[in-house]
Amino acid sequence: MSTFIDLYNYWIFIFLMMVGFYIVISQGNLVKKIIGLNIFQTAVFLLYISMGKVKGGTAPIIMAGDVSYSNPLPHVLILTAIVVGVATTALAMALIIRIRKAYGTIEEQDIHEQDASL
Amino acid sequence: MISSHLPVLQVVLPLIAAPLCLLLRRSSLLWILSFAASLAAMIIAWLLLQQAGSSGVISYTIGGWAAPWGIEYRIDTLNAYVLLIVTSISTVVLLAAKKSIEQEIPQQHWPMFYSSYLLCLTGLLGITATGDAFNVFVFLEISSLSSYALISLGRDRRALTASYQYLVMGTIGATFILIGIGLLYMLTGTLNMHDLAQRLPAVAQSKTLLSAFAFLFVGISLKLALFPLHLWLPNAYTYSPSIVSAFLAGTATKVAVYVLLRFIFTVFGADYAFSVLPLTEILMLLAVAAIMFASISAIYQSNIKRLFAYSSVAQLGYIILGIGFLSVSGLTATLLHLFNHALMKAALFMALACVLYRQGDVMFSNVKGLGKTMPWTFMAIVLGGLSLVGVPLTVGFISKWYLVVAAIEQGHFVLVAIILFGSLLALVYVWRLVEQGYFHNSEEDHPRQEAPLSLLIPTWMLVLANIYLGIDTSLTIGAAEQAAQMLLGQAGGGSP
Amino acid sequence: MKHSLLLTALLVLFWLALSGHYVAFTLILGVLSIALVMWLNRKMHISDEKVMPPLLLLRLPRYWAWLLLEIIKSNIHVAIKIWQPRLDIQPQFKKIPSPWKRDVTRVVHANSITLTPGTVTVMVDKDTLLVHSLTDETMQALESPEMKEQLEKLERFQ
Amino acid sequence: MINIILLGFLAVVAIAVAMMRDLFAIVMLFGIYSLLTAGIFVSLDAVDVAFTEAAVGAGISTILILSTLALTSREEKQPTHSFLLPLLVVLVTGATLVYGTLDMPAFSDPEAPVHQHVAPHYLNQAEQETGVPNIVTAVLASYRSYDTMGEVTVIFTAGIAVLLLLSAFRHHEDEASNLNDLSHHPVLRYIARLMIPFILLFALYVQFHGDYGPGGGFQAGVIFAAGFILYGLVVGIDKTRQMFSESKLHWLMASGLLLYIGVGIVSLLLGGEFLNYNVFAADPLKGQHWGIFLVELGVGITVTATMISVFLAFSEVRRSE
Amino acid sequence: MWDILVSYCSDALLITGSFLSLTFAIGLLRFPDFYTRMHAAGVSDTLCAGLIVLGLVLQAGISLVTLKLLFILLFLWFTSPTASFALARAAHRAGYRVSEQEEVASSNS
Amino acid sequence: MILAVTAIALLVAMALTLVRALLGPSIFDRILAVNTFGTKIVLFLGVYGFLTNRPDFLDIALVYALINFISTLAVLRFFESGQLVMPKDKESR
Repeated sequence: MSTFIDLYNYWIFIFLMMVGFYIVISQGNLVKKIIGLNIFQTAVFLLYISMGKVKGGTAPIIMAGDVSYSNPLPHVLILTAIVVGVATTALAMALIIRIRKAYGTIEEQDIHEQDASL
Repeated sequence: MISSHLPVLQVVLPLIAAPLCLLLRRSSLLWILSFAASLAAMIIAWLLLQQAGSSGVISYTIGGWAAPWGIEYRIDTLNAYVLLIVTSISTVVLLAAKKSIEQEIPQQHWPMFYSSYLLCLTGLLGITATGDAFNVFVFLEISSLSSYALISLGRDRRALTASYQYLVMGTIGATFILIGIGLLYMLTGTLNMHDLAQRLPAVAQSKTLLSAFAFLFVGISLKLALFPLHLWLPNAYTYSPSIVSAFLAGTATKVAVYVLLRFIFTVFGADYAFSVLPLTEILMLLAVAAIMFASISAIYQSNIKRLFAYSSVAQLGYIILGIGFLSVSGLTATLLHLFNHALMKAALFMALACVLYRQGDVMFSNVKGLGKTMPWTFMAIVLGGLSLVGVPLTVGFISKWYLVVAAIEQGHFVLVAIILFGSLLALVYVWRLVEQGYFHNSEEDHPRQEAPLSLLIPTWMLVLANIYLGIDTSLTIGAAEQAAQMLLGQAGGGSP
Repeated sequence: MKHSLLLTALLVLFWLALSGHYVAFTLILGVLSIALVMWLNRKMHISDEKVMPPLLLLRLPRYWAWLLLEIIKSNIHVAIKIWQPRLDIQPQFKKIPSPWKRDVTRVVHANSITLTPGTVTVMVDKDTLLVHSLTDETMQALESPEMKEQLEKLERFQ
Repeated sequence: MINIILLGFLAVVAIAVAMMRDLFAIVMLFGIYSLLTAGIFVSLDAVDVAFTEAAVGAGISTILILSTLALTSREEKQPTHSFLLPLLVVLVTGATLVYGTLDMPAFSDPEAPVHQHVAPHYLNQAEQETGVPNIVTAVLASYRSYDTMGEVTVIFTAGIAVLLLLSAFRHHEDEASNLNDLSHHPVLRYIARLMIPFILLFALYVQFHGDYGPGGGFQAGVIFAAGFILYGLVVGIDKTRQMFSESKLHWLMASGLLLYIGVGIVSLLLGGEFLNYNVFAADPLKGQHWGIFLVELGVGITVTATMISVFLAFSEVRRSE
Repeated sequence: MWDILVSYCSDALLITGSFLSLTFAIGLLRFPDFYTRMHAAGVSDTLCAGLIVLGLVLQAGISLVTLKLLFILLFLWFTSPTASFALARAAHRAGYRVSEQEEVASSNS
Repeated sequence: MILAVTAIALLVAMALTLVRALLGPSIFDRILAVNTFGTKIVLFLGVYGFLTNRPDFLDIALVYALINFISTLAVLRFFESGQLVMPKDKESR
């Protein structure tokens, strides 16, 4: 039982990850895929951040007094990862606009049909 | 003084050139700057290989912070070898790039194109040079993002969807890698690969470690286009501009293979990787499937770029097969083929760039009678193809030879048969090309119209390298064997 | 000019409130930052608008106090409506006059209406506002002479 | 406890996103998702990360997706292909992770290995070694500054990629309709003009106070860009473009990255390792201070310029062929 | 004595603020169409936000935090009605009318 | 204590807002919910800062207070310029 509570946090992240991942691989709409990708990535970010949490700790900005701090390293890593996520999203959106211009649709299936009919 | 900073300069030099490219207005300077940066990187890689060969591991602490706290560059023979592959392919490709780019890419995009190209190079070099697991992820994303942009520049609209598909799969792969790295960090509290290697044996029993390994393996396999996760590769190589195809085919997947090797052998240790999971069987199964499936697919393609893209998937099968043997000759075969495949694919895609330059497309119909109209180009394609088949006196033969030796050593005679059968399949698709080129005449009577020399010479440089290194093997085999021994030496978990 | 000075003063106050580190280095950065913002402001033609609304608003504490009272009153009104077991609301659109010479008065008018619960400005036209109201009462409050009076004072204020 | 509730909300939103068809609604829900994530980050002590999420979520990502929808279409079609295979893949992935969790250290356990090895050094030494009380900034801009350089490069790369993709599709001057801004709304115009100076100043504060509190170059860059995005939305894209011509933006994008690399090169020339700030001054702490300051400035410049040019690129795409 | 008074005041403000925030959230659910919900939601945050922020201000005492809190409140009071107005206008322009049925309205929104 | 109560009240209010966002029915209801949610998060962050004795984290609340309304303006802009209507209409433009 105690494992359940100890790991509950992780399991929610895993659930989120799965939902995001499912959206990416099952949906045909290009924009929605990217949103799924974002959810997937955010879940991973949460996983990292939660492993840095220390019980009774506080944010790793040094204050006066005897305080315990949470682990700063995951925060640094995830800062970078968020930036990478934004960059990927921006690029993907630009690609989607171009695809829409070239094909007139942003549904994967329609695109496949158009390509196949060539 | 400079020599001690080589590891970081290796990556930083092309990186500086990238924003400078954006600022340059004169297009002739653009090419000169890019080429110079790439050439300098190649020279540095060469020097690093010498240094690593003589003094073992070169460690460079960035920012002056000692290893597990700061980021460390750790160059050994393996890194340096891969760095040399990447930089030399990039340099030769750039040498040819000018004409092809002038034709395929609108002028307003040149600064950004060269910038992206250099960023891609930077990313690939950064992945290879670093000794920090998270740093791998960051540079992986640099190279990925820039390659999405490069691929999308293809003139066919399918380049866009290819790029999108690659983006989605690549990001999934990168996120899997991120999960894997996160789990490793969770177990050990460190991100430095060397430090990880020393701390992981203590937690070898952990289920978390196993799932970290699974995520890293799948994530890297996505980037590596290991069968059946290769779906992004054929489209990406087919529709991107020809220079980009040549560059990516020669470098991107090779670096991914390197990352796989690094994680399996250095971080997890061969003992762990091969004892906990039936990795030998998994790798061999996937490799055989890749060889068979992709080679057969290649035979049925009508677009020649696509044909060679499928052949790349098959060749990656050979590369992976070598890892599965877990022996010096197997790994040597892997590393040799890493180099050799980069050489032949870059040569082939550059020859295709020549064809594209004159014909505007690379369908089978464009090749008809090419043996007469573009004899040198077509000769390059044929020689590259023969190297792909593994005909003696080409580099392809050397790596296949080592692979067969490794298979025989361990008594896997079925695999020997499969390797030979794979070569046979390769012979079939290369023969289809030869037949079109020499024994069919083009419908229209094209005058003899060879590709411009600036494209042809770099192509032939690669073709000749294919042959020269197939005859004088001391250079590549030496480095490959050294690296393979080093990897297996680490298999015991000890430090080199 | 007067407005630029006032805006600068506000920005200085904002910086001091945020910073909390009053050493030479951050103070210099603060001065540079404010200078940069003011420069960009000028480039964006933000403060050469004839009347700067923030400054006008800040010079009208009486209006603020009156508005605050109105907000509280209507908050209570709407809160009661929400808790009533049976919904007793009369949602309606209405155009109300807003005959102000200056845009800024109309902006204040419109935003004040929106700020008070129960009424929302939907459209701002030349001299009318289209308002949506939750109940008859809230609508009546808008048309009360009191609001007009307050706004007239605002209009005269320079 | 609080984060468990917030996580529950998050799960609900994620499911809703998966089930909805209206992309516009999905984007809005995604906005809530981002807000919740920021809340969770704060409750897990990751204030810097929450700050980033807040800046990105409120300032740029929603607007980018909205612009994309405006240029494409709103409704998603009903997918017709089978959902079994994806479901299987997802379940296998999830199962692998759940299996992995079984041996994980308990959540927020101070004895977990993550808190034992590298991190204590940062927490105990970083302030003495770098003079920065915000450990996240210290690690980000000094210990792992090379990663951060990679991060700026990623942003730069994405900026170039977006320009490569979209710049050929810019509308011409005469096509610019007066409808694409909100300048005829007095309310919006006044409020935007009132807010912009404060947004910009706040961004600069975030830029320069990353040492002491949450924030730093990246967040500052995004907020600064958000100020101009607001300007562009309300006053007009054309006016914003007049302020930031393409070449000026290119120049800014490149100069931020070059500044970052330049700091590394200078430290190399002064005899230290790449990005070793200690060599900048006789007193290593002073050197660190300058190094971190310059590097963060580089990040801020590149991020601002990239975000603005990405926004402009998206806004200027011709709608009709 | 003063301290106790202040802390009571702060508590009272916070409690009222919380109560209002709940009230308007319920209104958001209960009201029948978009415009009426609008009255319940975004706009009313102004008072509820004001009360809670003032409650916090009293807790913080006179310090920089106070100023920061007041700035937050100020900005909320400027941006929140603006956003509401923008939203109402967008809805109105898109043809969303109260008189029409919900389904019709949402389909042509 | 009172702070905790306030935080919980805000969480409940968030939950109710979330329900509205999920139910819709019109897109504007959802945007409205997002907006309200933003204000709630601002307040929550403020209260949480005091709850954990780190009121210096108000900066995050300040970010939202300053820039969260921009995306709502963006929505209006796209409606004004007729970009966010049904795809059919757009083709004919």
